[in-house]
Amino acid sequence: MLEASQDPRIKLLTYAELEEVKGYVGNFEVKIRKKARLIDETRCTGCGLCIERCPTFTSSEWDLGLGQRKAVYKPFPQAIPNVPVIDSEVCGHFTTGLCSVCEKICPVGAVDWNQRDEVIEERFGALVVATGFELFDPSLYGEYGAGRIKDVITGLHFERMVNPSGPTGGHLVRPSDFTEPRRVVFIQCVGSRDAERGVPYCSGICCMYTAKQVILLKEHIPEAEAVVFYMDIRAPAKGYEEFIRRAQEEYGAIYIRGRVGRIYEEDGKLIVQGTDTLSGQALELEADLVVLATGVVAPQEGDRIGQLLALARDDYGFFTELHPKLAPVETMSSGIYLAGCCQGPKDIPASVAQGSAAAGKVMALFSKDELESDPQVAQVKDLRCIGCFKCRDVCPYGAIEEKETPWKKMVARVVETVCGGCGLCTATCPTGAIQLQNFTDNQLLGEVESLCLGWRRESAA
Amino acid sequence: MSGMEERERRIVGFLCNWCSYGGADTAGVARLQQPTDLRILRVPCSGRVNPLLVVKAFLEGADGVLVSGCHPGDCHYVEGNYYARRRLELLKRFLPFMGIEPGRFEYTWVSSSEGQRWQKVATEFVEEIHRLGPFAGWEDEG
Amino acid sequence: MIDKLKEAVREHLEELELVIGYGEGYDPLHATPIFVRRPEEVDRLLWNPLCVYNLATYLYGLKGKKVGVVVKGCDSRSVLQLLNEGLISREEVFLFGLPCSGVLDLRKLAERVDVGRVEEVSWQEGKILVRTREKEETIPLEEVLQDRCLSCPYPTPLIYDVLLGDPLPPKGENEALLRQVKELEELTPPERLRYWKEELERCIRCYACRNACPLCVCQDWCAAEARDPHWISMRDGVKEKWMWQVLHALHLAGRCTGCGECERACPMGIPLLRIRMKINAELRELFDYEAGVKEGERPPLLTYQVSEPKIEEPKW
Amino acid sequence: MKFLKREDIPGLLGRLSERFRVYVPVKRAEVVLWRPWREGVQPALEHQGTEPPKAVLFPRSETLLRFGCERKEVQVEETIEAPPTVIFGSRPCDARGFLIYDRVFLDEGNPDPYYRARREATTIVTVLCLDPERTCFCSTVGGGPLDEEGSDLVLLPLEGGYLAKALTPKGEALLGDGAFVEASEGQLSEAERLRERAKMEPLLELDGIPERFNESFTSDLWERVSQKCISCGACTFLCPTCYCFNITDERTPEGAERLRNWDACMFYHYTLEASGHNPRPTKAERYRNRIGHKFSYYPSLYEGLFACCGCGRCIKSCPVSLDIREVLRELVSYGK
Repeated sequence: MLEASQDPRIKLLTYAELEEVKGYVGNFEVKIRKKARLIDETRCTGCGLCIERCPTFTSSEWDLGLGQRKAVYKPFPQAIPNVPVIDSEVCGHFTTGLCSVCEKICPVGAVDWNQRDEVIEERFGALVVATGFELFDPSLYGEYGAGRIKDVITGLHFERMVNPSGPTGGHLVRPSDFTEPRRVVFIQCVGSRDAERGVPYCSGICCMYTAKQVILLKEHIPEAEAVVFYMDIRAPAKGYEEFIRRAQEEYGAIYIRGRVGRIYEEDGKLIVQGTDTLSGQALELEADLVVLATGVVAPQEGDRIGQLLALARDDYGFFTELHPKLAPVETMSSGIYLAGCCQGPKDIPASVAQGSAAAGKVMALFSKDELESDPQVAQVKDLRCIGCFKCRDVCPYGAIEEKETPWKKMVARVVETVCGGCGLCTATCPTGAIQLQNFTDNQLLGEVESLCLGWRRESAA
Repeated sequence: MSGMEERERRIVGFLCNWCSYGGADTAGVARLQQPTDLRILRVPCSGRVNPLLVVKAFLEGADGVLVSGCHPGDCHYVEGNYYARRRLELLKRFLPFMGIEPGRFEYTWVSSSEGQRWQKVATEFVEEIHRLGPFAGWEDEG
Repeated sequence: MIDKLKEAVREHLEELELVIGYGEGYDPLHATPIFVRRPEEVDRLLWNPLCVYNLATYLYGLKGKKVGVVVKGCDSRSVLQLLNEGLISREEVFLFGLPCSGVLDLRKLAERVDVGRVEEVSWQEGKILVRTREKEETIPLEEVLQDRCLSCPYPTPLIYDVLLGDPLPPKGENEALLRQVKELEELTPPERLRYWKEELERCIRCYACRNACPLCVCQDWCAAEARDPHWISMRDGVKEKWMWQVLHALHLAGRCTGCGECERACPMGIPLLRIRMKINAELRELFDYEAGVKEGERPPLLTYQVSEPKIEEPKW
Repeated sequence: MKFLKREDIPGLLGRLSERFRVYVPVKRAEVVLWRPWREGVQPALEHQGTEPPKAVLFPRSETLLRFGCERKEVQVEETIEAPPTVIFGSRPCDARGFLIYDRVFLDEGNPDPYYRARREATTIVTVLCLDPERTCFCSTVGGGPLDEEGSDLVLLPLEGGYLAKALTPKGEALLGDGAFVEASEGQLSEAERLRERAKMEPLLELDGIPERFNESFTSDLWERVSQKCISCGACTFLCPTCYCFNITDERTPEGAERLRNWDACMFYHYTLEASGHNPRPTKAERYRNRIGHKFSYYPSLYEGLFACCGCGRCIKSCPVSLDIREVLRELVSYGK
């Protein structure tokens, strides 16, 4: 991130949102909403005095509620750019109107109470969508007690705690009493592979991150015991199987194939009830901490992004690639590419690979002065076109533009590089002015006619 | 196959390139037996099938017409078959009013992996057309 | 109402390039569209049950000009539909709305009097008086109004700039129009084909049905007359005529407001409105849709829903 | 003079059908059409046909030739078909329509073999008009309700039947049928009385109309009179004198055929050129052409004869009630 922010040819806009996208490959016109930070980026030196002095605390989103942050804050220490943001929902200046501590303390006068969102317009040749993922909400599994029982946490909570800059300073503790856990139960497939209550697919990353957390646990608290409930171990990539074996054999994690049916609190302990499906035995374990490996789900925001960019989404909300095998990075919209989990669950190496591929696709696109496109695109006969624009109403690609003819008539024009070649326009056009090349009306009529005339000739003979 | 010993019927099938054409291919590769009455015309998408193409086939002497595309939601072109579904449904309800018996025109969805399903669709549709007999509506027309 | 209309036209004529209304036709039984440009022409305007024409038909051809047009309830639906499809713009039309209690079906009248030799027509409350050389007939209007008027759901224009007269309530149930479709639905499909072949055989392919239609905006570029695409051959067979009517019907699906101009315009008296009625009924059932009644509504075949509650899954 | 009793007509038509294709006006729904006579069909002789009988001699679509390719040889098949035909029950205006056709299709320099063959094989039996409709204006354009020109046999309606008069040998030949009996003195004098009553004065004087047309050519008159026209082909297709056609090829199971079809100058496509240019792009130019052809171009080619028979079908059948008589009125007073 730091490296990217320092590249003169990269403009990094954080705390910003896509507002509107028009145009097509090579010519996207994009409106971006830069949200108001209430701090003037051009002045702020990132000294952090304001954060230090701010008297207002609130729960930290970054730490998933395990810790607190100030009303003026940076989401995490390495955040780029190194400029804090004022949370006007909690900031005393807005809630009571009395506090102006940060404004007074700021040595460069960067606090700007009147700053407003700014909409900027930029032109781009290509777009890469990398909007990431969200984690499954484990409270939907009421029997696990997530959100209700303090010591039932998710893998991400675990990550925050073992992080040296995290809310516990890198110490793994039970959130209920801040004591070190002795026995930690990990439950995999929370939300994943459950068509009824979660999602039917395998999130693909939970086996590996659970194994990693098992190892982290043993390294932080060597005497702790790790018990993992799993459905199947899915570790197909390079070195993955060996990693799991290490967690089991070197670090002594106990892997139990089976599901947990219920977790409840008793005498400051957690009681985990489950089944070992290999032995067929019911189990009841005492635990100090339970870590849920929640699955990957598509971000809520995807709906809006999908509409803005005319991207298709699958049943689960992930963006659909152009072709599952042959074009896994491209989308239906020419010039728009996908990277990472917005396209489907994947781990870091796969995300990096897809990101690199998307970048490569963009480079390849930009390396040519002219675009090659499939000849199966629609074309408009200006004379026949009556300018009703029903083609534009139905085009899934937004490939139809208005054009004025030399005889001053508004007619449809197909942006060939954007046209996907489906022919919906041809089936819609009342006059037959717009014709999908290679599947024109007359070509199809010719096929029908030849077939039928042949039949009639045969039966006449 | 019962009732299909008589001479072949004239049946036109408009199949989308990405799903149903592939499905018919899959059926062929798997050597699933299919009636030979149905002649396939490949189109990019069921959304490309102007309902008038179906009408034209009847006009030129077809006994039955079938349109098959990707399952709704699986359209290669995202939404083509959604439009097709509306248009073809209307056509299906309208043709009998103009004098084409119900059953002579059908539309359905077959994915490229559904070879067996294609076999079932093709077989049952052809059987239905055999049951209806040749379309004699234009015989006095030449 | 005619005085109010004249007054309103006089008032707005200056801001308009022309006003399309009804005037006297070639005989006492015919009105005709007139184009008013100058104040002294305003007095030629006429309003009575002979004003059968849907003047919205002219609007698309006059795009770019600011045009006033006299509309009945049914005609206003055509205007609304043209607006909904973006084919005309609201700023360019000025609508003189007339609540209407029905217009004549001259073919029904022809069964009662010799319409070719009518000398005088006059009106009484709910009745028409027709005098020919031989006789005089008084006929209750109900008996000679168009079927669609007998059950008119929108006697008052749905969209207008000025409304000239008090709004009228929708007409109640009347079987006449529904019967047109039902009659055919009771036949078997081969019988229906025979019916259409018999009716369409006399079609002369003059395309009056198309050109009188306010929504048939393709006009000179209609696919029916094109070689590319070549949908219909130039042969005189009844199947070409049948194909044309199917093409016409499908191009109007979701756009037709049922104004009946196609049928009225047909010089051969081919019952075309029942085709429109059938498609409109199916669209109402499938998509709960009626053309030209809701502002901003998109024709159902130009949109879709991911799940279509009314469309059954295919049987295989 | 002979008399034909109304009740003897079916018998006559039956006998004629053995030798001829017999076309009669038939009422179907509320329109009157020209259809081949069949046993049981009641000819609607009391009505002017909704359509004229022109399709009998000049079909809406006719195959000029069929062609195909066999073993690299192009095969061409001629298709002239002209069986002996009787048109039974046309009106004087309808018969006059064929006279207008004759000058074009039987033109010595360039006769049309298809039309000529049919014309020669056809006998026209006309019913004279005693009670013209409000749209009739035959007497204005050179004809009249009792006009006998162009017919082979004319029938004058009388009580109980028709007084028949042959005008040509073809008509004479029909009179040989037993259905025609000698007319009585009373019938002859009644006929004279009716003839007197049926005379029809011209609506307006059309003298000088070709010149007025030329003067008005670039005026706004044409845009004005054609405003309400919706550019359909009802007027031309139902006109007994309109003969424009188009020729196209269509595929057949065996190969292809060349068709001649009615065309209408009111259609945009009629004059559309391959380049996309159209010399008559709007209905004003097209309507001007329709009037110009009938009242200026045609008369200048053929003895001052108007290519209009005043049947009034274009008025009656016009979807927007456009009245050609109004246009003629405007035109004769143009510039005055």
